[in-house]
Amino acid sequence: MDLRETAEEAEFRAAARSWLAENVPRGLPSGDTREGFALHLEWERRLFEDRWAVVSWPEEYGGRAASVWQWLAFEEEYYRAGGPQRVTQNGIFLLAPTLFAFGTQEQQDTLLPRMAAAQDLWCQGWSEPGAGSDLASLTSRATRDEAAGGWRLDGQKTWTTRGAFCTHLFGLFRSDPQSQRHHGLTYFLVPLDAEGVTVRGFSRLDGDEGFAEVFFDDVLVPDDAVLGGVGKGWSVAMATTGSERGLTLRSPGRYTAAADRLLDLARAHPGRLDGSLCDRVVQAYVDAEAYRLFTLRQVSDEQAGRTRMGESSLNKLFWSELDIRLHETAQDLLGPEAEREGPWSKGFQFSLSGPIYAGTNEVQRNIVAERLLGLPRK
Amino acid sequence: MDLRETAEEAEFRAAARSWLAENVPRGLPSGDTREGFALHLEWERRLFEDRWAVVSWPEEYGGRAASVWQWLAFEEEYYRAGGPQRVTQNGIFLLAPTLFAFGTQEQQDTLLPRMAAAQDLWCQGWSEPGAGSDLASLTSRATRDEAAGGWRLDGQKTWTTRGAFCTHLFGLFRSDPQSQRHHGLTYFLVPLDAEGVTVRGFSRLDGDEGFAEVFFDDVLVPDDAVLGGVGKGWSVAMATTGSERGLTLRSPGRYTAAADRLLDLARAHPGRLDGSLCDRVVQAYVDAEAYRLFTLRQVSDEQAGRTRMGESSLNKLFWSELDIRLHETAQDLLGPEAEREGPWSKGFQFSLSGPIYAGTNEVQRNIVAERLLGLPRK
Amino acid sequence: MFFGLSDEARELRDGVRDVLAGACTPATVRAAWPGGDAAQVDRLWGALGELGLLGLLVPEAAGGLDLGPLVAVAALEEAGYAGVPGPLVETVTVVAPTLAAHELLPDVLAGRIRVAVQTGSDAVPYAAAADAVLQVDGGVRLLVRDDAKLEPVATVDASRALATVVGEGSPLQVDADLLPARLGTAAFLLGLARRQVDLTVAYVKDRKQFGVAVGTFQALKHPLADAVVDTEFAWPAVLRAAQSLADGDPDAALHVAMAKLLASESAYRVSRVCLQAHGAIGYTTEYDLHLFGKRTWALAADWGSPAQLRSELATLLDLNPRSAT
Amino acid sequence: MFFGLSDEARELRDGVRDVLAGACTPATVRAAWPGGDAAQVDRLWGALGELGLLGLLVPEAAGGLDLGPLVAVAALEEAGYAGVPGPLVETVTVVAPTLAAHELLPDVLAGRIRVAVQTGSDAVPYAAAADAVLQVDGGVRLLVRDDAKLEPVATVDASRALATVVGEGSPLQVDADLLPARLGTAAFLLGLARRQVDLTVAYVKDRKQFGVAVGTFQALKHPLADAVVDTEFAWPAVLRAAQSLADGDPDAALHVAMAKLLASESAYRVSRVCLQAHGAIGYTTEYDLHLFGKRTWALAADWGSPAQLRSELATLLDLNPRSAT
Repeated sequence: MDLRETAEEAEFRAAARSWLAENVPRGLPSGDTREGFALHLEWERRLFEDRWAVVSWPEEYGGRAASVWQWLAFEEEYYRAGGPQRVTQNGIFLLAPTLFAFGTQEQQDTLLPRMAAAQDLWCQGWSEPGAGSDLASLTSRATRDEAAGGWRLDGQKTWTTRGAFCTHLFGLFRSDPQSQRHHGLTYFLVPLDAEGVTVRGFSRLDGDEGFAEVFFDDVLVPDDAVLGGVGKGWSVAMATTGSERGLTLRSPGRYTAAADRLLDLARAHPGRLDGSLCDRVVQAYVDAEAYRLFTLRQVSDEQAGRTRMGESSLNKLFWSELDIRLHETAQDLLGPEAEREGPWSKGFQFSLSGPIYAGTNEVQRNIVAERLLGLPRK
Repeated sequence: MDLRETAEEAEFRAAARSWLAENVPRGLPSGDTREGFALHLEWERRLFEDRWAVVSWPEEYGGRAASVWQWLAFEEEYYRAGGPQRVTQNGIFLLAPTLFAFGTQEQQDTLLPRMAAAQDLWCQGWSEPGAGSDLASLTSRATRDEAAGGWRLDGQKTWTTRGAFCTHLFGLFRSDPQSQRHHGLTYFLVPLDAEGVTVRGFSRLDGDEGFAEVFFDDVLVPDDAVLGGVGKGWSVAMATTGSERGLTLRSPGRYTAAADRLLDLARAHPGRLDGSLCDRVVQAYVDAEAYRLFTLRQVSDEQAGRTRMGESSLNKLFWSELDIRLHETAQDLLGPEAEREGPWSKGFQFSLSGPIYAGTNEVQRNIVAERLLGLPRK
Repeated sequence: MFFGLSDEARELRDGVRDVLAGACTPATVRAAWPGGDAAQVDRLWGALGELGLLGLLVPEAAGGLDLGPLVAVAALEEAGYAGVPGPLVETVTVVAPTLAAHELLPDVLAGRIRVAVQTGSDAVPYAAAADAVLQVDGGVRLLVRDDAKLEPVATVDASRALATVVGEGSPLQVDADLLPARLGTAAFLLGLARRQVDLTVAYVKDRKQFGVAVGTFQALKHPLADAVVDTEFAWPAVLRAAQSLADGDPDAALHVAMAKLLASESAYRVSRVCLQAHGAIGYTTEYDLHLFGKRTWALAADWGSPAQLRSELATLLDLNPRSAT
Repeated sequence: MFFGLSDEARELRDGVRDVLAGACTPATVRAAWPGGDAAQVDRLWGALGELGLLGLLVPEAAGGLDLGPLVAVAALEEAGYAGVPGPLVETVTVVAPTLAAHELLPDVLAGRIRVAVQTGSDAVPYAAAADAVLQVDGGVRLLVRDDAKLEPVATVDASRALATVVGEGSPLQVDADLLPARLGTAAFLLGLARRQVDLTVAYVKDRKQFGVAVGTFQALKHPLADAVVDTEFAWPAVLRAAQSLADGDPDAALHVAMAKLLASESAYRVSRVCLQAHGAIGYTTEYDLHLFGKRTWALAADWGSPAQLRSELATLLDLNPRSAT
């Protein structure tokens, strides 16, 4: 065990901290409104300009080739400095790992720099009206058009986060009309300005236009819109869902920063810390630390080649429930004031989506029981 | 709404209270050990002598023809006075309602007075090694013996509470060898001293010999050992399981008395009421009251002819979980002392069986979801 | 001994249910949100007035129905089920009884004007859309809109029409009892909870994943069973507290606090279960669930938050952790 | 940066695992219960001594292995998995280090004598079956059995051999650090939890009801998944606290308190889930589950109950509800 940062790591952290202290914007509106999104883009581009947008990527794509420890340190500093949730996260944290693993050199060279620079803005196209938890039942289809030298996409995606503000979508389409379940699917990269695409934004629980439905009507995309091979979509996508559930999307810095804010809130209202509220504040701090330590263990084990199928489901279960408990505690501390719009009530509402998105927690519990404990499926 | 007791009800309660104050034994050992059971029998017979053993039964069987309100009042006074759990409960509270509903006049006249007097001591024979939550899968069988004019019983029952100390068993046997699931079962009343019966007691979690396995090897019982008709066993038994889950077995007086003892414990240790413990003590009191009020509502609705299938599952879920929460709170108040043997640790261990016996809470939740909410079975 | 609603009370309750099913649809609830059709809310309040609902606790001599707290909680539970927008609980339990001798009473009972209630905090629910504010803090004062400085405050449930109120109304020579408001809120919460369960049951029977209705999965069945337990065990406590108010029971404050605690916590848990059982659809504002869930969160904390109630109950039950060393 | 056990520590841990699988079966745990074969427990302790386990935190010069807190928690987690009876955590973390210069040390390290630890309360776990009691309360004293008045106290887990101890031992001129005992108990608890999960998984795969293995039901699968989450997220906190002890980190007390809180609560929840998943069989003493469950309940409250730890953490985190008005 060695919890000390190397000189290089410490230097990296110090550089991040000082840059963030000077540059993190204050009081940005939600990035899930049209006006807010534009302001967030300015911030994302500011990050890119100074090479803080994608620290773990190679330098040629705008990164710093940071180690995972450095990335964790950056995330910790980012949230500690009050940095806002990244509106580019679905591209950078979910698509990019898949592109690095499955993309052609040309796809990588073309797409990654524009993604890092927040020029191309990617949204996710997994769910369909009839395929949510049961993702393998999706029916949006891709039909080969030999004449046009590409594929024609038809169907509908939904729950596409920030879809109304993005420029591109990645998602699964059924390329083999005879196929069932997770066979015969292909992973496509689609510009949302292509002919035949219609995007309709709609509101999340907190009132922001955070969701979109995306309709595909005979949308022609070229062959190089395919990521990872025709018919290979499921296994390519699973690499991404692992990132989504696990560490990549939800680094511990987010929760340790939130726990610190909760401690400050509690200290500011000592008269309300009677009864169980004090215990719950303590628990939020302990849980955030437990998540941080778990991820350090996890990264170390991964680096030592020790990985387990299904482990990212443990992350998902823990961070989603910790996030709710933490925000419920804040709301209960605020008492009748909790109903006012503000960072805590916004965070509370957002936390409630945690057990739903990125694979419902019910599905994650099945995965843990079946893969980590070996319980029978049926 | 009329929460006032009638003069008659108040008089009954006062009589019960004053008799109990004089007669309830102090410091009885557990009734689930052989020595303790004998002492409990003395107490049960003392109750019978003064006609407090079965207050709701007709006078000719040793009761007082008490109304359900009077019975609730008696139970409340019984537990408030510190009366011990009734070792005769499986006969009086589970078999007797079934006998009243399905028994012949002769069965009633023969069995009920001896049951009330704690002469015949009845235990329950539902579960089998392969049939617990899935009660309908039981395989113990009853074979008609025309020559002997009766039935021959073979098989094994288990988890028979206090079986090692009882004299009689009621239970289900498969009387139609071709039958499946809940068809072809018959409800039998069996003396445990019959030839071919072997009883082996074994220990519960708390170390008391509270359970027994009962083996049947060609046990001959006469025709009048059948309760409610050959092949009718399932529907007859369901009447009893409703009693077991619901109000009859677990009257609210038991929990309101326990909550009062918890309040006393908490008041005796004010220095430990920091953090969430005070809240949890309050919650135990509130929950016990909620259960009491629910049962008052339930009895009133039943008397008005408003009943719902599956409602007794609500009782079971609530009292079993309330009992655990209440005892966990007591244990946490006691801190390191909680591991000592005593009424609270005994009660805590017993409470843990609540979500298991009388139909696991998992089964109860299925029933509530399917019968009260109409959710599909499969 | 009889615990429950009389047949007459049940009939009245069923009548309220029938009227609200038509007069207060989800569209009506949405009309109370910013940008909504305010006239639709006015029509609803007119209908509530016609029904006599607003005068349930007002003496007949003053134009009310005087049907007592039991009928009031039964009716308010139905109002919660419908998600009636505006200060209904406050009007039934505080405003109308307190203004029983006031010249504004006929307008209040008819639903022509709406009066918010301020009990100490500057921020007053429903004040942004109210014609007057009844100030109950020590004495009782009535502040009409023209004399008040109102500043709307954005809230999660935007139909709450929260506003900070600055101004002091004219004193009234009456007392106001706030316990009935706390209890009425408990009843309203249980109606909201029942509505969410109903929406959810309908959804999970219909929604298919993995080739079957999602309502067949124990992962949804069991939390929904717990939601039933939650509401079923809170409701008798509300009834009991109503009877205690009717009887002037010296333990009425204890009974009301228990009822509100059970209702707040039950309804909150139910809102969580129902949101989760819906999956993503429940997380949109296009679907109706959020109308009832957000009201639940607000009311669970209003008129006594769980933390506040537990602290009061600890005192009433003679548990005083702070006095210890 | 590297978080976790070194390869060497893993090998040592695996060695402990292998030895305990043979030396400490459920029969051995039962042998520590009243009426059991005490010689079997003595043999186990001899094996622990031979393995070097008892001297993990004792300097090599004094005959120990001096492998540090990380190896110690890894080994104690395995000991928890096996349910080792007797004052093992106390011996490894307090007794042996404190007696490093004492004449009794060789007997302690060899497992020939067992020493209980008294920290204030009259009632001392394992004292009824111990050869001596180390009294740590202000100063440090060693009370040998012949000088002590012992009165056994019946406990839920009868292998705890609780006894009230009256008598004052001879003072020792050493300090004793109790934090490692708290942390060792946390590690032991997580081993107990892992054992209960393993027993339960085996059972629910095998046990059939309604025509299928009960482990196919979400009603069992999902709580068991939560049990995995519980243990997996507590263990890194134990490792971290061990490293803090090794480093003399000024926040070591905070880290140990967090680790013990997480372990106590996780292990307790796991014990509940596992008991429930077993149904009636888990509720008998013939089946082994209770051996591990009862130890869990006792240790969850020992060396800092959750209530005590939360209160300490609140102070360490500068949350002082009592100082408020």
